[in-house]
Amino acid sequence: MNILKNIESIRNDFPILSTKVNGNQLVYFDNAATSQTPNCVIDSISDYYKTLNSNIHRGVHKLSQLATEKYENSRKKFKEHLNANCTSEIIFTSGTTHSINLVSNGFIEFLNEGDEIIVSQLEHHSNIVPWQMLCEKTGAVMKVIPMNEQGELKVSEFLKLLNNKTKIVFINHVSNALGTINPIETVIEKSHAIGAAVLIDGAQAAPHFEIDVKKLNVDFYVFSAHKLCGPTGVGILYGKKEWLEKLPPYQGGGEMIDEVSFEKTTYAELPNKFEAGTPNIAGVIASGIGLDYINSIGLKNIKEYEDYLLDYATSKLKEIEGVKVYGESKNKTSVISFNIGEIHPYDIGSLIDNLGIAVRTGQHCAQPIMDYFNIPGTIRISFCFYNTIEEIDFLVKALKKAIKMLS
Amino acid sequence: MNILKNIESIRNDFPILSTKVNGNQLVYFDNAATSQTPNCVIDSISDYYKTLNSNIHRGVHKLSQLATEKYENSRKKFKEHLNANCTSEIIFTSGTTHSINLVSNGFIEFLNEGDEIIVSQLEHHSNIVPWQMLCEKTGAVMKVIPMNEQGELKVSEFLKLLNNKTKIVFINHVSNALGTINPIETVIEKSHAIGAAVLIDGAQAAPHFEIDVKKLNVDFYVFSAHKLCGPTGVGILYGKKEWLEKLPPYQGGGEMIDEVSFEKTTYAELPNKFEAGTPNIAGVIASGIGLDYINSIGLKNIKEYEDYLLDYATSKLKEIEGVKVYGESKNKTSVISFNIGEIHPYDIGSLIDNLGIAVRTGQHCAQPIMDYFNIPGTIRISFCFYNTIEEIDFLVKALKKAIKMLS
Amino acid sequence: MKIKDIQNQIVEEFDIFDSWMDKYEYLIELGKSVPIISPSNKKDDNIIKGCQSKVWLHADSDNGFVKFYADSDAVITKGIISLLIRAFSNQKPKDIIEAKMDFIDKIGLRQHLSPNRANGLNNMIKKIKFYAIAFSKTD
Amino acid sequence: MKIKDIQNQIVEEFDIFDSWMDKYEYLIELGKSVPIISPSNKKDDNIIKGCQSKVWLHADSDNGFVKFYADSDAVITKGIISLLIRAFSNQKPKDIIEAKMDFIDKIGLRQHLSPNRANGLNNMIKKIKFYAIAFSKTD
Ligand SMILES: Cc1ncc(COP(=O)(O)O)c(C=O)c1O
Ligand SMILES: Cc1ncc(COP(=O)(O)O)c(C=O)c1O
Repeated sequence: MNILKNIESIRNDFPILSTKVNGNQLVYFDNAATSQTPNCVIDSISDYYKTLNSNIHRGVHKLSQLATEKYENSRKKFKEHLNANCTSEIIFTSGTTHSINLVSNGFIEFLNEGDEIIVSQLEHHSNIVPWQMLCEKTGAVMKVIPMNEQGELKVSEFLKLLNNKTKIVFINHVSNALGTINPIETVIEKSHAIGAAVLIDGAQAAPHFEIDVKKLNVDFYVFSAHKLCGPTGVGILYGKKEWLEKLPPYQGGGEMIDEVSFEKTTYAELPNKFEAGTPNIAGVIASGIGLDYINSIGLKNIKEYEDYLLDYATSKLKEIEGVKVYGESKNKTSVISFNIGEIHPYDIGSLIDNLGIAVRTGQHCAQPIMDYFNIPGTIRISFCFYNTIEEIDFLVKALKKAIKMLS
Repeated sequence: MNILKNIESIRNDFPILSTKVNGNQLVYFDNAATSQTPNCVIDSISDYYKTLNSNIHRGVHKLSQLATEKYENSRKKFKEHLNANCTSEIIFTSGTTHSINLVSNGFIEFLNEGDEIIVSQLEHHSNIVPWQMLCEKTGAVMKVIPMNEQGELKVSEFLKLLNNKTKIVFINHVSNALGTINPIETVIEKSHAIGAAVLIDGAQAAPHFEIDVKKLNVDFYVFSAHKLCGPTGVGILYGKKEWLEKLPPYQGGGEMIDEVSFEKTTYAELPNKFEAGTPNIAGVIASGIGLDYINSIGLKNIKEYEDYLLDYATSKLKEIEGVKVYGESKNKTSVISFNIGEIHPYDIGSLIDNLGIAVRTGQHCAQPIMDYFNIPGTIRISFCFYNTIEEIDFLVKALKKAIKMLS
Repeated sequence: MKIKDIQNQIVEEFDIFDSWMDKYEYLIELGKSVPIISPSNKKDDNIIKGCQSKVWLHADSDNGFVKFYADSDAVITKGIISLLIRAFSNQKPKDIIEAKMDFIDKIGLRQHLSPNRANGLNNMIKKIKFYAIAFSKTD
Repeated sequence: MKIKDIQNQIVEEFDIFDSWMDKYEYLIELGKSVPIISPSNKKDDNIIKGCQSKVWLHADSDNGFVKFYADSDAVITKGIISLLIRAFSNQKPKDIIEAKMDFIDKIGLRQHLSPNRANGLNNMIKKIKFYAIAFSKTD
């Protein structure tokens, strides 16, 4: 689908985009935090509760059967989208954060004191803190791949960190704070060469381009539905079957067991082993609808259009005096982090918010990056395929107004 | 609100209740698995995505502010409903199962080899398996309170199990398989007397009567929104502040931290410490609306009406030849588990399903209870306040038809 | 008869009934003629997972033909397994392995079968194919 | 002047403006007159948590009256803290402790303040009250 030609009709699919703030049309540039939700996804949630709400997997009755089918059908959609080998490799969680914790918790069993794990300086807190907790529990040591001024990982430093004590490497595919696309192909290949597993945090990648887990040969790939036109409360964990089979269960409860007695409990097969309790059934089904929606537009088209917005916005912002953009890799997507002179990002954010522009200011859950640049935070704008050139022009005007008020 | 007088209008609030199955009106008797969802809850989810979808806590922009306010307002509602001391004592999780795992995982730090924990024979797997995993990790020993033929806990046996090695006792308030209301007041008092903590699994209690955590003086109380007219994917964990402060965080990620560096991370205050990552924002807000709905009917009225259904159904079922009811405590609520002669529950379930009656058959995630009675499972019917006497009469007719076909 | 022909025959038989009740009554009736598994083979190893009711399935080979024996504690399940046995017993391993399995859908019963059951059904079919594969190797 | 009167005065001043832009401009202007915290007191202990921008707040006691000093790296935050200081500085601990705090709402600014900020605002008010409580004990 040609996005530019169809932008009106695409925008009409998202009811929230017609919101007014202080008389201005809402401009939503906080897509890296969460994407907006198209009517088809909203409707699928209503339909679920109006026609088939029921607990899944456990019932002999029809509602339960229909709900189970739809739920499992959503798994199939993600399996196909990611090109996984089988549906057992797709685990539904409550979000990227949950997905990462599921894996990091499982690695307690595989790590000994002195083992090493590797993270990058570009990570979201969700891909740092669970591993710090893991290190505390196991005595493993965390090594950090540093970045350069452009906000790119220093691959040569990464290669130096790798050694036969390295057990797992976890980096994001795209940095949420800077938009850098990391060279995960190299990271995966080199890590595998010394026998380390790799987890890729794809929270900021999955909404913007195609992911082929088979081609990547990645061990774990995680992301959130709410950044992918889906609802809140759903995460996806892709794991290679061999890994998911080795990994101990994370939560105990209904559905994840085979037999329970007080003497001995045996666990269910994949994927149930990792889906204890009643899942977010409506949410998982709606996530599949969100994925369908994105695929109906096409990730190739999305990437192309968003790159166009990114280039345009970057050049327009740089025309404003005092603007400094953080993260200037040639390989980036959909995110611009910047500051203006000595003005605090919070001041800018507050003022342009009153003009109806939703941006994020602060550390973006990536404090190590802010520490690197020695700044309190940035203003971050992040795009989705429903954003427009006109919105960027309006942002530029609003920024100029804010700068005037603040100086 | 007088339910009997308003039953028509109450039923109209639940769109799914007008579903037809094979030409018959759906009769939904699987409420213990999940309750149906009123229009106000469904609408609140749509409204959320249409007017304020945004990531919470982190933004300076208006959508984020509004979403955060509504989210935190939901916390206030549950705080008031449960009569907790402060909103920090209410943690949102993804379900009862998640709530229990959060607590059991935290207890790893408090248990030493040889310490004892006490469970009852009446538990749902979700309140057994996480603690078995805990025992494996810590070397603690699990003791089981046995039950009698009526499906009641033997309190005298419980008192014998309690000793100064006991660290935590976890039982459900109401058994999902039998409907027994357990004497949790006694359990809490006696456990506290020897210094043990108590977790009550209220998944089957919260939908049916009022809970006052202050009066109960309980340490942890957990339940799921989806059984309380709310959406899937939301759980509530009440914890006494002292306990939640002592308990280590469960998941690492965004929002649950104060400061993050690779050297040292400090955790956020309650309740954020336990809510890592983007929560199920729409779900949490809708759960508050579901709670409002229930309170607009009134749990006193609900209890009274459901007791009336329970008594009527029990006596009607017992008139059918061969019916054996499991769980005959005087103190029970909303659930009837039974079998008919030697007929397999699955056969009955399949046949009456074709007549539009949704019941659950099997072990109800409570295998130890089935083992006690030495049966493969039961047929379970469970009520909500929208069920009617006419539905029970239809069930009785359907059962007679099924029995005829099967013999 | 060939597997395919038996399956068509079954589909035709069920076509006569137009209410689910009649279909179930017939299914229950058919369950009564399952070649019952011998007590010594009614062991845990032969239980099929994923069914709410217990299903035991055993097979042996008779002159290059596979013979199936089964039992279940639920009569509807017994009816379903009897259909499978009717279609696949006394057939050659190769034919079983290659057979299509969609006649259950055509009978219009799968829509009345829960996902638990459907899961169990898939596992029954899997087990039947496994037996056939095993015998195809020994023969 | 009494705290209540100062608060009313502030509310009246802001009432003159009817656009958010004018209000913010005035707020930014007011920020410039905050009694600046001395460098030695601009330490981590005096940082108020929960704000996106850094806010330092210090107080001392002068003949039974509490005096506040502050700073922030964001000018809007500085404007807000300047309002608080104007209302609560040079007052007796008891009066501060008992004072109502709703004038910020009345100015119509809270609706323009994010929950982070609102959180920060609550924490600023809390800290002001804590100082007052501390001095009420020593005096
Ligand atoms: C007593 C009891 N505990 C725990 C659970 C688990 O709840 P959930 O599946 O919502 O996590 C249930 C519901 O099935 C239950 O009935
Ligand atoms: C790169 C990255 N990782 C992890 C997360 C956490 O995702 P969630 O909050 O949905 O768990 C985010 C989103 O904020 C992110 O951008």
